[in-house]
Amino acid sequence: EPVKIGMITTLSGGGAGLGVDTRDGFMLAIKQSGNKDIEVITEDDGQKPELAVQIADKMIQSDQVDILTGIVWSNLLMAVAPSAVAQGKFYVSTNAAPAALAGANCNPLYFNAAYQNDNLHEAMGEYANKDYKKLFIMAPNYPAGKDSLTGFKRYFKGELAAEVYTQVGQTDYAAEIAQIRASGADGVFAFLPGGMGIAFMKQYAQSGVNIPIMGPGFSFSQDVLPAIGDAALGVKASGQWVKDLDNEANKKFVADFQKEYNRLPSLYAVQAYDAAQLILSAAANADVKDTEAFRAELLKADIKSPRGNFKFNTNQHPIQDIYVTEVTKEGDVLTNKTVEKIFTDHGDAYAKDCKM
Amino acid sequence: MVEPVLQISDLVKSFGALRATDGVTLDLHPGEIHALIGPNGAGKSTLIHQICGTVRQDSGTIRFAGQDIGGLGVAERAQRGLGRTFQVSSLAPEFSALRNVMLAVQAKQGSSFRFFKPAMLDRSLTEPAMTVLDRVGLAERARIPASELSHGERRQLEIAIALALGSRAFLLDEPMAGMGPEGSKTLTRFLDRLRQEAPILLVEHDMDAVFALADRISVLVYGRIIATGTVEDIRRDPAVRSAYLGDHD
Amino acid sequence: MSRETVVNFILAALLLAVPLLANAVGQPFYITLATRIAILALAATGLNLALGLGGLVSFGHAAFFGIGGYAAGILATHGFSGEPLVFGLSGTNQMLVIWIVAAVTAGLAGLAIGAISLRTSGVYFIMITLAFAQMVYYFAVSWPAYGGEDGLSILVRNQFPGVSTMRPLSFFLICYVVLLAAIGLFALIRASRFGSALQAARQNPVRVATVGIRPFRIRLTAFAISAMMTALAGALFADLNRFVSPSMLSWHMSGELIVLIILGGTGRLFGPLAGAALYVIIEYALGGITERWQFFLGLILLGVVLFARGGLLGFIAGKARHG
Amino acid sequence: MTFALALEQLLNGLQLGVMLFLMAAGLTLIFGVMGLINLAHGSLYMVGAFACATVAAWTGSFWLGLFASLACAAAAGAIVELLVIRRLYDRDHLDQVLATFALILIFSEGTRWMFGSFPLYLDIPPLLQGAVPLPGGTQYPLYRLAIIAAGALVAFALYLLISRTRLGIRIRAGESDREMIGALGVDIRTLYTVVFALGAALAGFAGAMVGALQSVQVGMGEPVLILAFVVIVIGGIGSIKGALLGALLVGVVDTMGRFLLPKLFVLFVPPSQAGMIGGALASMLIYIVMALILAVKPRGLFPPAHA
Amino acid sequence: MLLEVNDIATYYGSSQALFGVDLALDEGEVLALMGRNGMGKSTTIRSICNLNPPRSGTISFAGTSTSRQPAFRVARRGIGLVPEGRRCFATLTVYENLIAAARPGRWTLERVNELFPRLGERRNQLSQTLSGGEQQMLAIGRALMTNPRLLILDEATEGLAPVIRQDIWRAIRALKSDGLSILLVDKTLSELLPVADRCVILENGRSVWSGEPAAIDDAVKDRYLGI
Ligand SMILES: Nc1ncnc2c1ncn2[C@@H]1O[C@H](COP(=O)(O)OP(=O)(O)OP(=O)(O)O)[C@@H](O)[C@H]1O
Ligand SMILES: Nc1ncnc2c1ncn2[C@@H]1O[C@H](COP(=O)(O)OP(=O)(O)OP(=O)(O)O)[C@@H](O)[C@H]1O
Ligand SMILES: [Mg+2]
Ligand SMILES: [Mg+2]
Repeated sequence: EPVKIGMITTLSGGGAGLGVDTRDGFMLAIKQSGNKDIEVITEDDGQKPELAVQIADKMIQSDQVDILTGIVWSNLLMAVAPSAVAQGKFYVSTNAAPAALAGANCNPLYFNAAYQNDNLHEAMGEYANKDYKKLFIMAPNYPAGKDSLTGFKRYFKGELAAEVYTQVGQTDYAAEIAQIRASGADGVFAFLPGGMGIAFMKQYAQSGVNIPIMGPGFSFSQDVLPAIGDAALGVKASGQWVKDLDNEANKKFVADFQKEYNRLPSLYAVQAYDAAQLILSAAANADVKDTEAFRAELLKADIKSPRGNFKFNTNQHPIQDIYVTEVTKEGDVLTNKTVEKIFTDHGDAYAKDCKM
Repeated sequence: MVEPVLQISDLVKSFGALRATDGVTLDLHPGEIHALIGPNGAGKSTLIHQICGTVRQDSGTIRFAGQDIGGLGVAERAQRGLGRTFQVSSLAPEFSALRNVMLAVQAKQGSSFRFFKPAMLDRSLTEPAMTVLDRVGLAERARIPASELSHGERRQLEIAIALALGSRAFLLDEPMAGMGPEGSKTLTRFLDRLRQEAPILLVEHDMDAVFALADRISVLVYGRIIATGTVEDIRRDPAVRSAYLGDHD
Repeated sequence: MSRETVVNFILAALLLAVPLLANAVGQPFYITLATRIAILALAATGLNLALGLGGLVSFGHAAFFGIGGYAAGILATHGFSGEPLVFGLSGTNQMLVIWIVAAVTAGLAGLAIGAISLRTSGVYFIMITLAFAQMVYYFAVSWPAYGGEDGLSILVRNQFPGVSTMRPLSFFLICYVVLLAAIGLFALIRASRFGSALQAARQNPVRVATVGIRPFRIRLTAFAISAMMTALAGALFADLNRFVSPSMLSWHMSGELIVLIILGGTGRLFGPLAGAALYVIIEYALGGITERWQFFLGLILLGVVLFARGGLLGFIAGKARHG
Repeated sequence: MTFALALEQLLNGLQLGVMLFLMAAGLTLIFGVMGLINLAHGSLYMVGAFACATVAAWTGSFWLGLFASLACAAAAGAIVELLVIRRLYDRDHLDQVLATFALILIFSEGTRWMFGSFPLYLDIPPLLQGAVPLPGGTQYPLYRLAIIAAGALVAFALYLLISRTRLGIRIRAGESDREMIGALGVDIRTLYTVVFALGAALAGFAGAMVGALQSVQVGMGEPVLILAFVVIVIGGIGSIKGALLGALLVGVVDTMGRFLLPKLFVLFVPPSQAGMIGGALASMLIYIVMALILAVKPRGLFPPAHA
Repeated sequence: MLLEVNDIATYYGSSQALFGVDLALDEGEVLALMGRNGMGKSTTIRSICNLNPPRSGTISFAGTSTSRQPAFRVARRGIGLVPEGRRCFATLTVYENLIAAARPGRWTLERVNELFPRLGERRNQLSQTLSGGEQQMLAIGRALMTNPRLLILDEATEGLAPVIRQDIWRAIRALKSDGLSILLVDKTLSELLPVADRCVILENGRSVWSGEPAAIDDAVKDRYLGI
């Protein structure tokens, strides 16, 4: 029985880079498997929730897909996933992981192959305990931003110099940088994904302020590093995957990805790659129409993840190791290298509320 | 003597250093045509603007039908019966002549907040409007959009609108402008009859029309009235001749 | 019958026929697509009242669309959870109640926003309406109680007496009837005395004032009615997607509504429907063919502006006529 | 809060204002003077930034990139004017909205087609790197000072062009009655192409200058577009002075709001909440200010003399 | 011939306004275009300036055809238009209005100010705040500043005080004796006929009569002009 997968991801607009990596990572796994019974339909959501819903409706009602995947953003995921699982379809998330779906509202058909939103922030909080006494923390003023700082504070024990919420999509950070300068903090934790992070880092580098910066991995992942340039050097970040992780699966993945697409993979690519691997492994042993059996196979997480150890928690979110990394240069190319492992087999704070 | 319909006293309006209206006192009696003439830029249109409320006076009073209207808005003054035409035609260009007039009719009836009955099928609107259009000689052009009317026809339409408002006084700013000789003649005859309905304050540069129509003439120069009188008085007034009439006879 | 009437009739019939057909052959997605068209057309019809008739180019109608959506989302959430809303009032899953709440809320918001915005005109009006919508947008984005940027899911579609709203066709029919009712109302208003005053106020406000009608009141009323219609569409949209989020409030949404109207034909009775149909179909068809669909969508829109004056209906049915 | 910090924030506000003006300058020209609503202004801004980033990457010189941004944006502007905008002058504003909206889509997707989906690298030229000390002991990025200078220069040049040259007079005449200025023998078509290209070049210039401080990516023009409209509307459309002052006002209000509002709310609620509420209010602030200003002065702060 | 109009037909959209207008004007001549309201005088003028290009028929100015030429080219060859309704550039000052389209020649700012001293006084005022008559002066001044070979005046004395009107007629006569060619539309026959060398009368978009002013007798007036 063939498996039909609908991939809804962002291929146009400002966030297209993430969608492209998601798609490419996912398709790499599918291609490598050589499995002819898997069919993937990909469509662009333009980063608009309404459009994502429309495409999801089409994929479910018209194309009759069995599994949906690929959404990058929490707000799009919230628009699509609850109603998809309500209609009996699997949703395997490749990135977005809002707290809302990890706790009481978890669902047997909803799997997250990436992480839970708070994870990387928690890791940075834990890491910061070592070297920092007083931190300036900031994030955009939207749920993911709030989750981020909440996650960070859950583990960080030191003092907060300030907790600042910036505007979503903000492009100028002079005011925040001035506050950092005046705050007396010995470190800065900033969650500023995509273009916001690029702008902040470039401006920070010019400001003459020398307080060290840290952040969650996706603020400094491979898709944005080239655009930030040398301003990113030395920044500490967290990630459940790093390019230089020492395991077979990872070496093969990085090499294959580079060969196939001629660029370095990012976090998003790995997450999507694993999502595809999970689906492939389940499809090999169960019929996707047999929901219970397929779910059981997915839960086994019988894959060789480039991340190393990977298993599912009770809320079907990953339990995995989390690392702290540093931005460095390999020749001309900026990339992250591992500094240390900060969490081993780390789950999330919401699993206890999930009753399945 | 009967009480004037419109009475303006000591009106003043300045634009920066320029005193466009400089203490004007003027009235309009029932049944009369009071012509207001004066050189270009003397402040005639500005005066009309103040009377109908599009320009607010600096000081002075405007009484209409026994009440002070100096503080009211444009629409309220119109509702009380001040009808005007513009020096440059001002119409709803996409609407037909008929619908332009119907708008005035509905305004007069005070019933613009009716949402359901189609206006074009409403005889209480179309009939009075057609009557008025007929009176100004535009009945045949009733269905033509205002934007496609010729200049002269638009002037006629403006008058039709003022008529349809059933105004208690008309303020006409150069109604003859752009009318051909024939049109001027027709309009002169028409205004002659109109004065029975409501008095007219007529701003006009067409002296043939003014002399033919006016019961009284006031001459405005640099914002001040320099003379008021009958046609004969004004024609002979040397100050008026030099400031305005030139060698016109 | 004029050519436009024929075209209108065909449009209305097609919009009904496609879902019926899709239902018969078991392709429910096309029903969803048609429902989407109907709802967007409804929202745009609301805006068309202000924009097409009154010349009030509101770049902030997403605010009303979103208010409608959030009214549905919030009431439904509370109705579902049983938690009381404000002042001990409870939520509800009844569409009819939700519609009323949505329309009244948006009407009040419309009055407030309109009262301030209508002091301005032209581009200033465009921008001040945008400003209000942006305020609502940022409020919603950073307001944690109802999901903020992540939005709010409606777990089960709200109910309508005697109809199973979960069936796509039934829900479509509800939207269809509401749309036709709104278009009917639009037609009535356009032809009415109020409509005359409104349209005249667009063409020449000074003239309207000098016949004794205050343009402000006329416009404010139109603006509020328009907000109510658009909010109704927002409530339906929330039910269609079973989801609301601040993106319903974003300026892109306002812009899209304007685009729908111009695309179909500004001020035309069926302009919004024609525009919504064209837009959604192009978006859907192109999106399935190429990742670069926005590029081609741009080209098509450009083609329409340049070569089909007066929008799609202007192109097919000729110049609009005013009595 | 120290005095130095407050001063620095004020300076930041002014600087943001000038930056906003730089982004709005081309729009003021096209919109205020030609009466054309150009939603694609942000796209031209993006074209400038991409051109600069690409050429800077090829040649290693930001300055060549800057020149390229002017040239490319002007060329793009001229082409757009000739092919599209030209047919829209005597149309309704709404047609212009739709057409330029379509142009946004075309430009954005076209750019992605050519450059891919990932942000490009564009850095500040070495000459302008780093920070300089300011009186009061703080430091200020040199590049931001350069932006202030560029903005002031553009404002001054535009002011001269519009109000003092015959070209400016003709452009404004065309705005008030296009047919008539043509009937008097002025080739207003070509003139408008030139003006549009000039406006586009200014947008491209801003894109390159500001792009070096931000992220050069598809879609970067959209927030700019909205902000630029806000700025010129607050200032009064068609007035260069208004646009500049409007931009400064927006810059200061926005910066001070982001800085002070959370501090204000700390007095009432816990810091984390204060950050959120203050942040939320700060993001609404410029719109609130704009609505207030327009409610009181419906034609902006400095409306050009015409009614 | 400076200007020759042959059998032109002109439309507004789909509605036809001119159905065959012929006229000709020699260098230095003054031609009066007459007719009742709505008969096509202004439309003829718009056609000559190529603002509404005729769909058929020919127009040649200074020896070359004007067809397919943009309006500004036609104007530059030497037509100065004072349009119906003045159409001053509302947002420009008087001075800016005058120099906006000025071309070098005998008419300069000084001469225009001499002709209309009021314009000099109002030099820096926005033209939209001028009185009606002042705007009319400005429109004439503006056309003269382009130093035309042919001046077209469409109801140029409309709305002017009698004294000023007399000034303008005096100016027109002066321009005529200067050798300027003029095409005139005006309703004041008593002034118009004495300056005109020839007259063309339009009716319902057709030229129906042409000849010397002296030949306009009461019958012609009654038949075509309604007087
Ligand atoms: N808004 C304004 N600002 C400055 N000056 C103005 C304004 N409105 C009118 N004026 C000036 O006031 C004077 C009177 O103008 P008004 O239009 O009332 O003249 P008028 O008597 O109607 O002249 P005409 O017979 O030529 O129409 C003119 O000199 C005009 O330039
Ligand atoms: N913009 C327009 N659209 C459609 N029809 C028009 C337009 N302008 C004028 N017409 C029509 O063309 C015909 C000729 O008009 P034109 O303005 O040339 O007359 P005219 O002789 O100048 O009249 P007047 O003495 O009133 O100025 C009229 O029937 C008029 O209705
Ligand atoms: Mg006047
Ligand atoms: Mg005419």
